[in-house]
Amino acid sequence: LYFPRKEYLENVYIDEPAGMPLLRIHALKDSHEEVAHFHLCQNLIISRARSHENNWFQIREKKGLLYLSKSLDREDFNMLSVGNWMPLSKVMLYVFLSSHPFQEKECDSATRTTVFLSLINATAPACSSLTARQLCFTEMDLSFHIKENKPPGTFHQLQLPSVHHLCQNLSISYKLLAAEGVPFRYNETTTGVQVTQRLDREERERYELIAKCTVREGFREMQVEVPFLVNVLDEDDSPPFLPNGTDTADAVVEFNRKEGTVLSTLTVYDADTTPIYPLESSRKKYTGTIITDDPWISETFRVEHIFDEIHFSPNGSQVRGTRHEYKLVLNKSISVTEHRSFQLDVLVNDTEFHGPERSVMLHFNVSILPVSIQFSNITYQFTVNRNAERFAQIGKICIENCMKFRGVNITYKLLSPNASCYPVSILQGREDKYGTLYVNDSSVLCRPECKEIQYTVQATDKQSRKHTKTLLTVVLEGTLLKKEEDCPDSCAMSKHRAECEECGGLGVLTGRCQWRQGSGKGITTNYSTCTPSIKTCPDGICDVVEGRDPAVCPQDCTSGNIIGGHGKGIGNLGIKSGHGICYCFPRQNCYCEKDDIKEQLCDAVCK
Amino acid sequence: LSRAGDLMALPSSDCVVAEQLCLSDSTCNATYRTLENCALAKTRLLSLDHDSRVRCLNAELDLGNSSLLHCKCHRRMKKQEHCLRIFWTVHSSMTDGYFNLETSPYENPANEEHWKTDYNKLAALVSGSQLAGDATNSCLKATHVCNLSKKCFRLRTDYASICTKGAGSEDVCDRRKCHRGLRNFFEKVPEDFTKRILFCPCQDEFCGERRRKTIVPDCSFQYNTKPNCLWLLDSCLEDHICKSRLADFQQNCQPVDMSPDGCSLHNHAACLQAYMGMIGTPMTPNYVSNSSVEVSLWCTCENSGNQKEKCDQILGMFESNKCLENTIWSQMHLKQTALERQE
Amino acid sequence: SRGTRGRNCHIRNLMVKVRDLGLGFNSDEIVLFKYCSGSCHRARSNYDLTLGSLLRQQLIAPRPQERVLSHPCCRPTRYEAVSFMDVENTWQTVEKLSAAECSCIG
Amino acid sequence: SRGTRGRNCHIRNLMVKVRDLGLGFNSDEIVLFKYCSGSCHRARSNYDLTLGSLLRQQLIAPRPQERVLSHPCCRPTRYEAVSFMDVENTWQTVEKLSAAECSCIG
Repeated sequence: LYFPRKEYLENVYIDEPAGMPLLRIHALKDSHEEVAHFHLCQNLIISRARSHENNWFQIREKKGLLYLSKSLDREDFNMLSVGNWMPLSKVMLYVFLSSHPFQEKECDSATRTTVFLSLINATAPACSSLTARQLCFTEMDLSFHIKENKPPGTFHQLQLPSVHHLCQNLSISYKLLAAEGVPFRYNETTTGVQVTQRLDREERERYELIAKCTVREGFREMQVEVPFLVNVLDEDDSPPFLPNGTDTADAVVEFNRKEGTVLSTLTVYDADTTPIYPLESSRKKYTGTIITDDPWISETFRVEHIFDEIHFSPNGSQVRGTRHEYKLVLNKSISVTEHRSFQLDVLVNDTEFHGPERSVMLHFNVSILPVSIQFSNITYQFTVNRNAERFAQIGKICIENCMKFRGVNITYKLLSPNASCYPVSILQGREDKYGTLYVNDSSVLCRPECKEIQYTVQATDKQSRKHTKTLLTVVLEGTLLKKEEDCPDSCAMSKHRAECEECGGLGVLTGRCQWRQGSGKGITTNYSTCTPSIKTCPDGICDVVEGRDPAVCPQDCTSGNIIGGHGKGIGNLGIKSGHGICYCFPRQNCYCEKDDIKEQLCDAVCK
Repeated sequence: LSRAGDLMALPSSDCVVAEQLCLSDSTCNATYRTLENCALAKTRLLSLDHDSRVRCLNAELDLGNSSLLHCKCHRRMKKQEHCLRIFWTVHSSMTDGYFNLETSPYENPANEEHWKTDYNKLAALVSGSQLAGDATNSCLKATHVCNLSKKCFRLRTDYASICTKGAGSEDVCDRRKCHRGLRNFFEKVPEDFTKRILFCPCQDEFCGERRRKTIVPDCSFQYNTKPNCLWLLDSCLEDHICKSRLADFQQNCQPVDMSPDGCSLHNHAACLQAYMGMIGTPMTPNYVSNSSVEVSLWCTCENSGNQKEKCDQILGMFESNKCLENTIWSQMHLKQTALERQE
Repeated sequence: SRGTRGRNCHIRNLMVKVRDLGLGFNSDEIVLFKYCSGSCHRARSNYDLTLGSLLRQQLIAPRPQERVLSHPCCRPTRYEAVSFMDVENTWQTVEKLSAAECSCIG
Repeated sequence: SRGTRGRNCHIRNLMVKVRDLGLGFNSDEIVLFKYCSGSCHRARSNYDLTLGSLLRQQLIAPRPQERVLSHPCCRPTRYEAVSFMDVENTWQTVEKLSAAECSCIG
């Protein structure tokens, strides 16, 4: 048994006679043989201020008719509305439902609906003074919910019991306006509205009818119409099905071998709705399990399930359903040497559906290709200017297809050459797929005997220990420039083009810093600044070489204060945008300000 | 019928005072302790067995009409959260699980003292100065006036700097601190300033965007995906302040079809205050775009299953609430009639 | 005589357009900028008296860009951030922009 | 080009006759007087940039004796006393006469 509404509203005036009918409440059946018993359990709840024993209202156990058992006088009204400064006092009653006569302790567990009674501090108005709307309907919106697949039954009475009781001289008649073939019928004599057949939500989940009321008093006739809505409650009565019959998909693993990679996705539909809230309960409703007894497969793969609402329109009306997506995901990174193919089955089960075919089997054709760890056949050669300073970035090295790899950890190493010249080293950032060659010892660059240096580069896959080698030649060129006096050790400290291009600094390639002339007004990413190499700094990335020393490229790496109009970079690192010229004092502040600042050399305060 | 007799039925005072009075009386003290356990059990979603349910109900009856039952809280009182906890302790068990809370724990706005503010003086200062620039943008003008009031300026900067920290880079802002900053702003700054900043009438989308961005929605309002409104409601009801603001909003912005202004209480000031009270809670509302005055919550009723009606009700409190809509329109002095607004 | 020394170190307010702050932000908002101004004559120590005397006797003659101060300076001892919306209606916050308190320090 | 900014705030020494200290002591001794000098350009904050900009735009035009500083000041952060015997062979000690440490403050 269940109520077709969560709450009812009704007005109660003072001095209405005991026995006065107030409200007719209906119950609908879950199964034919059930018989409804209505009961009022707890006290009267007075608009949350406090509760009070219920001396005034009772309900007919079989008919569900709420009536006044004792007239409400002015004193009762005042007592019930103490501490509630609202103009009218609202009291609440719980009506409980059971399929057998009631025992008191059942009040907690039984199904219930709430009745809001507005106590009005005046006697009932004369029928002639009421509008058609007040005579025909209360403030309550006529909206009901009916479970699908349940037996038919009456769920509402249009006629207001109190009006019918008091205004016998008026003729009040109702009609239910609805499209053809709608499963509802209005009974003229009882003014009851009945659902005439079992509903199927998957066919239609919402009915919008109109309740029309005609009031006749002598020659006068008044009409009023209000919407009459029925929502159909869903029950898990539909099995999962495949949208276009596809239950198989390929899942290829080649370069992307990283844990968490989504290899392939298959979709399952369900005509039923799936509530997302509370989350946990909806997750458990639909399961997706890998069917295998190979431990390697269950360790290496997992299935992730998400769902969202879609709409079906079986016969023109829109009905909510659910699209379930099952993703085959790598549960751990796969070694480069792994190489096999097999079919992986996933059993999707609608746990709450009790009919046949409650589950569907999905098939993923998995093929794991091996990948080779090798340098493409070229040997590497880089030229380095003898005036380059420490942390100058020379170039990048990586194996074939390196940029495509995910979840494969290749480390690069320079094997020390036999000669004594050893200016270059290699570094690799945590997320980098390549090695970065940089000048590590600039003093070697000045020694004339060091001209051309041969290195061996080794790349090793951490997981499989497989490795490969190639040759690297570093050629030193260029004539040595004179070292300028009192130059700062960081290019970023220079504020003007002149002082910038006169000096060197950590990370310079040719012995001199480079001036990047900005453009644009206000705060812009293209701010002016002095840099060891415009190509790598500032580029919004604090790369592994720049990260080694704050003086190399503070524009990309500073996490300190930036004074003046600016915008910080990703992770609050570096200067993404700046106003005018940005310059930095490594390990201290950075500044972004307009160039037209002729420092007051000695303003009035000196003296 | 109140068993403990009329326990010091004082005029409605604030709940903190009422609690102290009750605790100093042995009977009331015992009753209050029972209610505290009932409230605690409820927050832990423990289902009460029949006897404890009866014990809780009787405890409420035993309170009779002691000042605890009619006590209220003030929006700008010092121990607001403590006061609200007491209120919900006393009113917890009656309508559990029912989200139409109706009775607001907050003092009726009419009896709240209204600040003497220097708004007009500062507004004149702004209008008089040629610094103010574009006078047609009323949101900008309201901001100028705020920026000239020490308190408004400082508390606005406080919430804005908290809510924008982490913006632009991928780390996410601290929503809880941002919400506290916003609540601080709307509670401590006189309404003369906050009402005009939040409900400024706009002629164009540029002004509308400033209005929409006032509460730094990226941090205080939006998530990357829209949660279900039922989840939003639950996270509100678990938090005393949000639950109280929601009760206040439901009471003061209660829509009624048959009343001319669409409101049951016809108190636009109280409705505005209640709406602003929602800002900085898990159910923070905001303008939906820069070209309309419609407001909404950041949630959806998709995937609500059989609870779609209840979910629509939650969203409907903000999206299709005639009382709230009329209140906002009237604050913006846009005297168009409702008809004009339909076009 | 009185007043030639000028008022003691104190905080002053100025209504300023954000554009005029000179930080490159493009915003129509105006903000209250507070700065410190005034003399710190009363806070001088023996060091200051001596330094003042040596400067007057030109026993110390600082080069143009060399700053030598013979008195504490009137500076902010607490700062305030300022937040505003720029012309793209993006919130911006500038840390330590305005003085919150002034006094003679150093 | 380089170095026009002048050296950062640092401590400087000067051998000085006690008489030239200007404090009225009559002594033949000479003492080491240390003082602070140099630029605090690197320690400026948003407040200083803004104040500098407003001063340049003359939106703030301080009266002659009104001191407005748009950068921190290079001042002692620790002092030293100096003792000596005057011409009557009486020991004299002057507190906080010489700088012991300098930095940009305020």
